[in-house]
Amino acid sequence: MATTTMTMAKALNEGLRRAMEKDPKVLLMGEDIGKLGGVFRITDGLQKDFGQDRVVDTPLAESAIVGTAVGLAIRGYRPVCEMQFDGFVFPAFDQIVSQVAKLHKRSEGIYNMAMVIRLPFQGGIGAIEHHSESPEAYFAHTPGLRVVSCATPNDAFWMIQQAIDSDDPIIFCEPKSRYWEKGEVDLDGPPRGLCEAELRREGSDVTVVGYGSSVKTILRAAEAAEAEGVSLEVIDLRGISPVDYPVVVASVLKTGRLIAVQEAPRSASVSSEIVAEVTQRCFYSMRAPGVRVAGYHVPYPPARIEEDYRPSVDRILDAVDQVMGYGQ
Amino acid sequence: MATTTMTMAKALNEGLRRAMEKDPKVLLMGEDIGKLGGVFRITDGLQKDFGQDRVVDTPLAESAIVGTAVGLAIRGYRPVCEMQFDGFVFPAFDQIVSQVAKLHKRSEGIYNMAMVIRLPFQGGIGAIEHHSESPEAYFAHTPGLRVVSCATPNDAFWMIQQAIDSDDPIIFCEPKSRYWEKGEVDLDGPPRGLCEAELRREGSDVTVVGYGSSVKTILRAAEAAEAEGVSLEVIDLRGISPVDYPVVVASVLKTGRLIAVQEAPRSASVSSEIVAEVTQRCFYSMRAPGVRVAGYHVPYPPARIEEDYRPSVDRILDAVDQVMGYGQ
Amino acid sequence: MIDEELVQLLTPEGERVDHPDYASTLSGEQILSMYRDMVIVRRLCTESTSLQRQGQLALWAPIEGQEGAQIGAGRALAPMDFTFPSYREHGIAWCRGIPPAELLKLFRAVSNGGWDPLKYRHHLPTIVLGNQVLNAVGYAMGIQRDGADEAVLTFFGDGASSQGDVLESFVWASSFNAPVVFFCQNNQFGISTPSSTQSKVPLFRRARGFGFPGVRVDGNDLLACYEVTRAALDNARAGGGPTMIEAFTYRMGAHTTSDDPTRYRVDAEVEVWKHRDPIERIKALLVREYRVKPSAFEDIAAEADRQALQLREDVLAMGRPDPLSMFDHVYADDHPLIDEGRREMAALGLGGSH
Amino acid sequence: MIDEELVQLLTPEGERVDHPDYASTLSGEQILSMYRDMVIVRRLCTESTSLQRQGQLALWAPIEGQEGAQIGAGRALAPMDFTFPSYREHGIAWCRGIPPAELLKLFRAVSNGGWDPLKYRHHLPTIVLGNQVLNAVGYAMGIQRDGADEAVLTFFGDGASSQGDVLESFVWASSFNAPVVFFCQNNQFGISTPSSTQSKVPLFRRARGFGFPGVRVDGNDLLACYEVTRAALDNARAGGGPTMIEAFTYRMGAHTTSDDPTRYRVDAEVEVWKHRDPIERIKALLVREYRVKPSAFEDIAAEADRQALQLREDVLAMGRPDPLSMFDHVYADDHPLIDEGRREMAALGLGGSH
Ligand SMILES: Cc1ncc(C[n+]2csc(CCOP(=O)(O)OP(=O)(O)O)c2C)c(N)n1
Ligand SMILES: Cc1ncc(C[n+]2csc(CCOP(=O)(O)OP(=O)(O)O)c2C)c(N)n1
Ligand SMILES: [Mg+2]
Ligand SMILES: [Mg+2]
Repeated sequence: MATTTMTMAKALNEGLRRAMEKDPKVLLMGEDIGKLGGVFRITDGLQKDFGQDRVVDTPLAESAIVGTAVGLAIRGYRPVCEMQFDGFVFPAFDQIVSQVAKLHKRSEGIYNMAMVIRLPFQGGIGAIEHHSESPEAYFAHTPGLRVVSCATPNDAFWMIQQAIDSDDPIIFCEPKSRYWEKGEVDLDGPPRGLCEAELRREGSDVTVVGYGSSVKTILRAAEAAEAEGVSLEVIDLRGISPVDYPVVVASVLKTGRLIAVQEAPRSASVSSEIVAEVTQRCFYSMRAPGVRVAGYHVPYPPARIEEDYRPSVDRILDAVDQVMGYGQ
Repeated sequence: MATTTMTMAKALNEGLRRAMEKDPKVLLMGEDIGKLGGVFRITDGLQKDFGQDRVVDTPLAESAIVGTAVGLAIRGYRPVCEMQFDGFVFPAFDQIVSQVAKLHKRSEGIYNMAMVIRLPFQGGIGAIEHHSESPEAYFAHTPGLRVVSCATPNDAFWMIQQAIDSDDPIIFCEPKSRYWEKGEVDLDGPPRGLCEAELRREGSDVTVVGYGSSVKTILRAAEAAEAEGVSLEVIDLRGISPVDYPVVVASVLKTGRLIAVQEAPRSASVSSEIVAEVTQRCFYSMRAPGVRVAGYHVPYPPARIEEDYRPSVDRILDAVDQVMGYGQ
Repeated sequence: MIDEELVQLLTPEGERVDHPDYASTLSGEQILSMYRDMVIVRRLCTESTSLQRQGQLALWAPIEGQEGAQIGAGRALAPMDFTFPSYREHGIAWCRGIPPAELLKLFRAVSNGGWDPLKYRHHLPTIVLGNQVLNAVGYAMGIQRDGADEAVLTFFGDGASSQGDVLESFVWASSFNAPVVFFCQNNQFGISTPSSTQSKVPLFRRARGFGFPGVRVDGNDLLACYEVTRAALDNARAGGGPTMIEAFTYRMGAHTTSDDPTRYRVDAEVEVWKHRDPIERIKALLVREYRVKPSAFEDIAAEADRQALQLREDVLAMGRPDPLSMFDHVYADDHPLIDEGRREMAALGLGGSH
Repeated sequence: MIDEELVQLLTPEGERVDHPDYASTLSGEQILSMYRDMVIVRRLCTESTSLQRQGQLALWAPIEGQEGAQIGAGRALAPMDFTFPSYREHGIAWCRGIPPAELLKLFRAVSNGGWDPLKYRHHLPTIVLGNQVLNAVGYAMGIQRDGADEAVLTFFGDGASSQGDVLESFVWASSFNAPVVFFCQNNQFGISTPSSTQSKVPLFRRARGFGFPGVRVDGNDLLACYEVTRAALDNARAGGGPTMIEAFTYRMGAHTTSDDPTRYRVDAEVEVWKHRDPIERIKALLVREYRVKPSAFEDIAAEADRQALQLREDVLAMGRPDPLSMFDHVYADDHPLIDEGRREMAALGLGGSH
């Protein structure tokens, strides 16, 4: 088994490279992804190796990036669009919701909208406004799309390739605060299925689910909880839409308690969905109502206080106390 | 008490007229709202009476309608933007999420984004694609916005005035399939608070909540259920974000059962939110998990089969059976 | 209608005029065949309107008055070119060989699409104004990458010309020198909104500011529309980049069958435009220059009636889709919410055999 | 740099040139005062860069090279005019009287805004490219409705010029004849992307296709920027409608402190532009034509240093905001989720007195 250590940024870069080598129809589009290699350097060196026609530095407009990607997909290409930051996906929202999500259906299966929209998401990098958003719920609410997120370099490497391989359009959420963290990457695979959840830590008292950058925070919370004698089972969802409910449900049936963590605001969100659905499936097994640890109902705050907005180990532990002490 | 019978369309028209008479800063903007009176005639006659500067026929671009409304709001106007149909709000999504929802905060309270975005929403009128969407969850997930919906002519008349009066930006969802249904309008008021839920029918077995066109469907289901000996308590939410939880929770504490109805797809939606939150607040009182009756996870289907997509009396009754029979 | 900037090869009276940049290359036979197309699509249009009035269609968007623009442009296409329509390009669909009944699936509300877009090389209707124009440019970028000898022709209206998506398309097309032709039918209205609200200057001038040529053509002049489009497509295929064509025409009918144009325009204006009817002027040319006999016109009219009858039959035969079909093709791969929805609906006894 | 279309009143060497449409109206005193502005904003910019390097700012977006465009445009404003910046208009903020420290609140990441936009008549920074341009047009429509003798000046870059919002703004401004001036600083890059990717032809030409004038001005020529902007604002206030100004300039520094321009441009190019420095050429003019003494320049430099010092002090004094403040001003009226969030956070012991 060939494993190697690399950052998530590098793993994405390698994954993109592999996908491009494998399939000449794969092409990358976005702002500053060529010479600059993207503001996060995820596409570093790829234009040099694959040329300007396959690593396309576009003019500056997200609706056009996605809108032209749709046309390329119709033509049989597999475009991978980079949104420079989460907060800049909204100009493309119309194309995503009205075309990307609906054209496979509208064409009665004739068109494959085989397309990936890469979204560096979540906060924690001390950036200014619009650079730390978590817009995944908007996409999870939209039929026709799949939404996934990687939490480790290994997943980044494999999931980006699987997303490109998929004939469905994928919103690929990359936890930008983890780009520079290193991890083992198994270059041989085979990888886990693209939307399958993964148990990151076994436990018996509380199931805690999350995705993206939250996974590491949850694992830290699990360590702290263990010290206090509470055993958390930690699930990295990987698939945000659809959620891999069999895995989550099996865990909650065991633990009887659920905490869903996300950075996005709580209202009408992915964590709302998970709590509602899991409660329905595990009603009699639940010893406490599912709790959501989420961003507050405010615009993402200035970075100096972002750590008070983001789900922290403390807030997760508070939620653990809440579900463990429920009804007492 | 001066009451009179009128359609919801007329009630909205009268409400807009009153708001414009009361405050010269109120102005209407949209496509075809002048001479034509809007494709639903909601603004019929208003341009004739208030002039082209206050009832503005705009060029055709939703981002610009909302984007210029932001500027007008900064200048102290109170713009009321008409989106011609729900499916055409997405080009304006960026302005709504990035500016409308955030400028009061960004300006630390200096700017009031006193603005209403009118959205004829939900299906049921036999229209072609993009004319029957229910995008309320996208807005309910967005801090900085309020989302409301009227279900009766009386609410239409008052809520549109209250929305215009509000210093917060309001997404005003109008159930277009109910535009031509008549109801009593109390012209004197005082009206109920803009975001307050209203008990439309008292019951003891199951709480069913909904908004917009679903309210009438739920009331029909309640009649049918009564015939079968099940008593539904029907709550018209009116406020979609924030939800008036005290009213909903009080009801569920009484009935022990919750059904949330919406036309929008279920995943990461308003009904997910309601089920998650109410479960948390009423956990020990709930005899069955909350159930969501919603649109399926598919693009809104061709109109010939739309009634099989929309929550119907049958589907609500099925959900009633489900919660009533739970655990048996 | 003297307008120096307007390309015209045939006057409203059916008399030929010269133009320094464009000459008519069409034979009498070709013109007759295009006349036939125009007559048929108009006849299909009136049939569709009456089908709608009879409750057989949910909606109809008529094209009366725009047949010259559409058949002119549509016949200028090479077979391998790809077209991206909005929702009113019934004449283009006809030229692409799409069976009229397939076009009506959308309007009968039994499908959100209706035909095989790859087979006919005609994209599906796009209702969200302007979206398709970006999609078209993307497709053209694919052509470039394939090194194919093809071009894209995409359509939008004077109203849609204000949408950011259309304007971004101009940026993209110019930046990538994409083989795309933007065909704007300025029928002078976006529902009730006059085109003067969208632009104070002729729309075709926009193109130049984005770095590619714009041409204004008499949209009721079949010959001019044909030549201008053909030249632009040839140029695109030859690597010359995009062109914008503004076909200056007039929507004779209502916006759709839901519309009431008396609220926003006067009959007198419509009357004026009746004298510029694209079909009549070609007929005048055919009679005068090519001595086409009345019987030939009668034959065409009779064929148009037959087509209309066929359309009616086909439409009436279209059943209600199986409700379960709403779950098909939402995703290419398996999806749990789709399976669940199918199960739920089947449990309600809705889908399947009825 | 001979370009017929480029308005220039002063060569890079500081020599006056005539222009048929624009004459310099500025006195020596005014020019000196604007020179002072340029020197100060540059000094504040280098101070901000070093504050960022020292970890005191989260980010900084330098303006070196663009002082001529910004002080020229900024000083052309009448007090009641309103400005809508993007995120790099530090020179405009200076002209509007905004205390430099307030400008840096955004970059210190203690606020998403930073100043009272109604007091200074300068809108808050807009990060989502192009959004502010539509907002500006809307504000201008408000001016029209108020019958006020005011105009709006709004800013965007060559990169942002490709955004649908900017292009729709052109449609709107023309359609409503709004009193707005579009000031595009073409600093030749959108991060790494050369402006040639955004447009093959000079950007100012776009305006004409939308029905209003576009002017290209030497953005490193303070005098020209001032006159062109003043004329456009006067015209807007007089009911003449919108103008687009393309200030052709160059971003001497990095896009932001996070950027590495060596990846996408060569030093030689930067060197060329150093010779066109907007500050140096005004200095040359002041020396030659107005005999301004070295001591005057020294005084200005000293004042700039004092300002920089003050800025540094002010920035260092900026504490971490109370986390609870994130709940303020999200809504104008009460909101249960806000109350709940406040309670939750307070329970965590986070907000309040620290
Ligand atoms: C984004 C969007 N906004 C609004 C509409 C509603 N609408 C449908 S057609 C139309 C007018 C379009 O006018 P134009 O582009 O001139 O095309 P025409 O109907 O004249 O062919 C409008 C406003 C829409 N379909 N899409
Ligand atoms: C909608 C949007 N997309 C992407 C970005 C990321 N971004 C920030 S600045 C920038 C380049 C802008 O270039 P230009 O408009 O020329 O302004 P300049 O930085 O040169 O002043 C980009 C791509 C953004 N802020 N907003
Ligand atoms: Mg039109
Ligand atoms: Mg720039």
